Amino acid sequence: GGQTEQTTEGDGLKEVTLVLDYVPNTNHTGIYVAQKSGYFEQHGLKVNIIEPGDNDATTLCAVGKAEFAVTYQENVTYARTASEPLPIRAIAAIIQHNTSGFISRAEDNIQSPKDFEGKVYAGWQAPSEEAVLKAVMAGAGADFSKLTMVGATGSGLESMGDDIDIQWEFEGWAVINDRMQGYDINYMPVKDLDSRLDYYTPVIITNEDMIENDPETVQAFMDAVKQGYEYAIESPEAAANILHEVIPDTDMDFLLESQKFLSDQYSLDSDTWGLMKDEVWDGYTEFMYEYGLIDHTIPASEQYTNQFIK
Amino acid sequence: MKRYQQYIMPVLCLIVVLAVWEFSVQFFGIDLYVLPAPSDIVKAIGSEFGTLWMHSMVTLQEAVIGLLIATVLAILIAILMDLNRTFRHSVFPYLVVSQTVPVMVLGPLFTMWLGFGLAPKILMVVFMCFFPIAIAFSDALQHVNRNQINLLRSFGANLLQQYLYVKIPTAAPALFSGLKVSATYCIGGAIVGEWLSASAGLGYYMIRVKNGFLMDKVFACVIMIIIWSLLLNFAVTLLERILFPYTRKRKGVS
Amino acid sequence: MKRYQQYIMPVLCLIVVLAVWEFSVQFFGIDLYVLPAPSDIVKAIGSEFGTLWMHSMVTLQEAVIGLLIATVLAILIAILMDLNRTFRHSVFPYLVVSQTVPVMVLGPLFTMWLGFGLAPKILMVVFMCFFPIAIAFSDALQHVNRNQINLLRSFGANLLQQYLYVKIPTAAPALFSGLKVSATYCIGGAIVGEWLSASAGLGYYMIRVKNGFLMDKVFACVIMIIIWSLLLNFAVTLLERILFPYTRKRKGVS
Amino acid sequence: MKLQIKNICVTFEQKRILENLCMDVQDGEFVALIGPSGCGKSTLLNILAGVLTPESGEVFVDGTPVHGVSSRFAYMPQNDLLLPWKTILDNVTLYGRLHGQKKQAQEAALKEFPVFGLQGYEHAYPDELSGGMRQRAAFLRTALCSADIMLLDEPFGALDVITRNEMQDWLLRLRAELGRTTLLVTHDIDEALYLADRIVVLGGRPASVTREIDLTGVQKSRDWLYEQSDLRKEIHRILRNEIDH
Amino acid sequence: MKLQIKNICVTFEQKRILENLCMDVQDGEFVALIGPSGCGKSTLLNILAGVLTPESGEVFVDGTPVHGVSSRFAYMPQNDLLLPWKTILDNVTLYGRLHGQKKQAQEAALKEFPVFGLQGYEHAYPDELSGGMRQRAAFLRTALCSADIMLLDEPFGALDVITRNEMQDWLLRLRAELGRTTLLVTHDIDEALYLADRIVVLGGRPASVTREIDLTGVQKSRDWLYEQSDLRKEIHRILRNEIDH
Ligand SMILES: Nc1ncnc2c1ncn2[C@@H]1O[C@H](COP(=O)(O)OP(=O)(O)OP(=O)(O)O)[C@@H](O)[C@H]1O
Ligand SMILES: Nc1ncnc2c1ncn2[C@@H]1O[C@H](COP(=O)(O)OP(=O)(O)OP(=O)(O)O)[C@@H](O)[C@H]1O
Ligand SMILES: [Mg+2]
Ligand SMILES: [Mg+2]
Repeated sequence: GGQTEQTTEGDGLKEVTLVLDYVPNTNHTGIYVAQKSGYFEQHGLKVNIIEPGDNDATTLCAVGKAEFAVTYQENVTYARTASEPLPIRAIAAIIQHNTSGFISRAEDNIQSPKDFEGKVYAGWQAPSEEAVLKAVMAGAGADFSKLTMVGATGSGLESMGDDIDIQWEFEGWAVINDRMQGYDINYMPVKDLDSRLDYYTPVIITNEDMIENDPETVQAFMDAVKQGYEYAIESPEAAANILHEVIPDTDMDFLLESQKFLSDQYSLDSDTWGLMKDEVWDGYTEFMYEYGLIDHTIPASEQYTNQFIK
Repeated sequence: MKRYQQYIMPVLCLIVVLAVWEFSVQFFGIDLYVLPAPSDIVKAIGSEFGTLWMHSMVTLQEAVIGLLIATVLAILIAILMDLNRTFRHSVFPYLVVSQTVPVMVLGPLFTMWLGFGLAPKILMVVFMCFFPIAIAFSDALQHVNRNQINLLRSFGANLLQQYLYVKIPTAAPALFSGLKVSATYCIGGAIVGEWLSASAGLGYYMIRVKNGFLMDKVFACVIMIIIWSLLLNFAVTLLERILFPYTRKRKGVS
Repeated sequence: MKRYQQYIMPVLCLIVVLAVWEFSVQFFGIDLYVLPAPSDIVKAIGSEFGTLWMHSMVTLQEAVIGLLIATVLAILIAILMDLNRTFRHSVFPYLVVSQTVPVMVLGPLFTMWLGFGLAPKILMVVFMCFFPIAIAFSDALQHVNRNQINLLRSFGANLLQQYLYVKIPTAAPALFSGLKVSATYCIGGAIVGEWLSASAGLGYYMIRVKNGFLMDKVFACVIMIIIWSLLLNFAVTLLERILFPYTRKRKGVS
Repeated sequence: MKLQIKNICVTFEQKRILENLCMDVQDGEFVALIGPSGCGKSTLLNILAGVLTPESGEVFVDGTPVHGVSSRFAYMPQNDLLLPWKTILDNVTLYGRLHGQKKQAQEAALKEFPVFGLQGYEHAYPDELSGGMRQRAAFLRTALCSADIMLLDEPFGALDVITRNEMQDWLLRLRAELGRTTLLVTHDIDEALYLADRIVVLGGRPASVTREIDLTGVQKSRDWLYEQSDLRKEIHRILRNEIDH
Repeated sequence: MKLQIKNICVTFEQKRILENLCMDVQDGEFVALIGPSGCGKSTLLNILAGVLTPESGEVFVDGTPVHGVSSRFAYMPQNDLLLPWKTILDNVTLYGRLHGQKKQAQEAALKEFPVFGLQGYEHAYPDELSGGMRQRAAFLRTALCSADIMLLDEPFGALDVITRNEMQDWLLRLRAELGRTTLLVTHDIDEALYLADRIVVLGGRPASVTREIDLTGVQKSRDWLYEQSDLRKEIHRILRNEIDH
């Protein structure tokens, strides 16, 4: 896929497009801070943020319809190991750790994957999801075949109704929302169940063409985004306010709670925001290969680069 | 008196349904996240009207442009199919086939080809609205009275005149019923387009509020979609009455 | 000779389109994740046929059951609307309104009410297929020749006989064209249902392969969907010819 | 069956069509109804057949009032109105089939097919017949009703002269055989003269009975008909006056 | 215009309808065509009007062969075929409108409306008229064509006697005024006698011309017509023989 024609506007700003993975949420705070606080403009960029962009964001980035996209580590691995690999690279991890996990009603007393037996799990029905469940249940000595998997109809405990027992959610979003609604829930982070599952989610990607032919733009973009996230880490309240301008329909109190949680998580255990490690990529790639999700492994260097994190 | 009855019944029905709904939500304490009460929805429409209106305009623009393009295309293709059997045989099967392709597969392709602007949404509307119009119109053109055409031919009417005097008036009611179906679907088409990628529009807004667990606003969106769809349908009906007064007169008689 | 021409053209067109498509993909080196070449799709169908067949059976079951329920319901409601003006006025506006409600909003509600089995998918099919049949049939019932009904009444025909001898035969072609539209849509309805929640079926399989960037398999799914939709459409046409031989005879003449 | 029509009034869209129309038909009598186009002849037959309700006035059969559809009348509408999706045989046996006597109706019908010139068309569809053949089939359908009073709205209007004459002869015979009371609307003065015991002329706006010509007791034959130049002239004059009136 | 029809053959679905039909019509002549129902009269007129192509045979106007639609013929089909979505005025001026002379056509038409008994119905739709009125409107539409040869397929079939007589009188006058060559298909022997210079009887299966009756030079009038019992009888006989044949 070739690069889209770059329109350079009269004010000298370079126009680029970013496709989100999902509707704007606290995972994206730094990006919106950069947008609203003028960091992008300071770095000579005009960024069009496109949402909600399904997981086709990866393809759109690969073919050059968008210069940047937000997606998941797993998606990058799929894309890089496809029979015709997509020419993309991860260039930043938004959060250092996997902040997702399994939620269930407290009264069901589901404490470990062992208790998943005989329960109903609702998800988005990706093969990787099944693999993760298999792995964590096997790790706890449970029989995966005793779990019923169905498609989720929404997110959070409310959408689970009486039929569903377990769902996989982001701690910083649905879990906080549920708790604020006064639901009594059990939360079980996946990263505690298998160290390989502490992968990056979400990540920012760009295409190889940009890296080779226009690294200045990528650098400028990443500098602005990093600045945005650093701001969010330092002042969660102000950052949440900026995000609230973007999604005014979302309850401010909830947003604040969510932001406070994530601001602590963005660069936890890392020198600087965005940096990625080979072991995380290799670990999850290994995991995917082991469970037959991909038919060969590739080295981490084929999947990400830290070169734009300065 | 009769007119009065014609309007009183649907309204009565609506009131009963809404009352039962409201009562159930209140009585069984159904959560907002599961099903909002009608009163919640009305409140949401009231408080968010400005936002809803703004997004409506975006969606409406996509829908109307798409509908217009679809109509023009459908009329052209139907007439071409009527003029040329070979063309008909070559094109018709693929019209039918095109309708069986799931939108989910096409949407991303449209975005890939046309980017993130209005174009892919309009294309989606065209794709969804084209078929009912083309089928209804070309079908009606096939069933034009041969004798009437013969009469016109014997009067020396050229092809254009045969269309203007007989074929189009004969097929107009069918064209308009196809158009009414499409007018009902076109907002839906724009919404689907907006789900794929957008930065404004009712579909965009709906996903946002849905992810914010705001079901009252989701239903407020649905109400807006319904209202706009009905208004478009009504506009088509009005257009038909203006362009083809005969149909109205006839209906008035029977 | 004429028959021959009728089939040769669409096939020729198809061959040309496929050839251009294959050539473009090869020549411009379009990546698999953007658009697979026809040859890739054929290969995928070959290698995955067992899987596709298995998932097809699930989807087909949902679609056919849904279509049957929708047809029976639509016929009943259309006849009730024909019998009773008040009922018509109370129900008709809501039939139209129901079509404007985006499926995305309904899907989760269906699942919430009906669980994860076949039921919500069938309900989705019913919801999508009901309208074209009901509208076409009830519309045709409204336009039955009053004189023919008068003749039957003067012969002492009761209501049932008026339907059997005049109203249903008059409205049958419209019923079947509605049914053909629905037969084309019903697989799509089942697919949408499966996107919401499923553990088998073409819709379910399609999402999976799409997430793996396996566009050749996605298109293989699309081909299966098209084939099944056309087969269902064909089955309806066949049924019409068996039940209403008059229509065939007439078409043969003109 | 004696038929009495009393003070029938009909208005269509503020236009009075029939005004206080009164008329008696004796048991077994054959009455021909003549009148200018649009004067309301079909409307009157529709009222008798029960498919139209008059504004005021009543219809009596043998002294008892008749409302709505009644099995007393066998109605043949002006336009053939064969059901296009049924074969000719199914069309002509419609009455029998509606009353659960399909077999008998088919036998009776097949006997009449040659007389009506429909032989070989039993299983054809109406579309495949000429206009005249369709009209004959529609007449056969009416003739096969078991009703006492036949209402015929220009039954031979679309037939060619010869067939029409044949049909008239046939109807004359049938009349004698069945003795059914018949009300025939026609445009053809010869037809009225040849077939009717009495000719009723409708006229005026709104229409009512303006003249009756009694032909009871006349022994009808083609030769008698050829000699009735004077009667024909007279009826022409009546009708023509009607128009000037 | 002189019209020559040479060896026309037509077959419908393996059934030969017309066989080597030959016929000449002189310039300004008025020819009436009589024949049993279904013998192919409408088919012949369809061929002349150019909307049907014969299997073999040719049509000449003034010696030049005519193929397909030609402005030489003004055709009036058997069924009125008014366009239901146009007003009566728009329907009758169809020919003028098709040839870009709407204004003139409307003026010409409005002058004729009283003669045709259509006054007050200029802006009505065909649905709102009686069958007879529709037929008259269709005839007016044909009369307003500027073609040389008129092809009339039972133009008065649906009219009542008086109106039919009036129309026949009117047509006789119009004929004299315009001197247009006319081919009239009719079922009414009186009509043929009254209007035609020559009566052509079609017959046989497949049909061809079986008899011609020349009436040239006769000074036509109603009184003359009332006295033609013998001619009427003779034509009846010819037609009847035809059937037995
Ligand atoms: N349903 C209707 N609505 C309005 N007007 C009507 C309707 N039916 C008939 N008319 C009018 O009533 C009058 C009488 O119609 P009717 O058909 O009874 O005449 P008719 O004597 O049978 O004429 P014809 O000899 O041409 O058949 C006509 O002027 C006609 O326009
Ligand atoms: N399109 C057609 N296809 C098949 N058969 C036809 C077609 N048109 C006419 N016929 C047949 O051809 C024959 C002649 O038809 P035509 O309409 O010319 O008769 P006609 O002399 O005008 O009869 P009528 O006096 O009843 O109008 C009829 O037997 C008819 O069934
Ligand atoms: Mg009448
Ligand atoms: Mg004819």
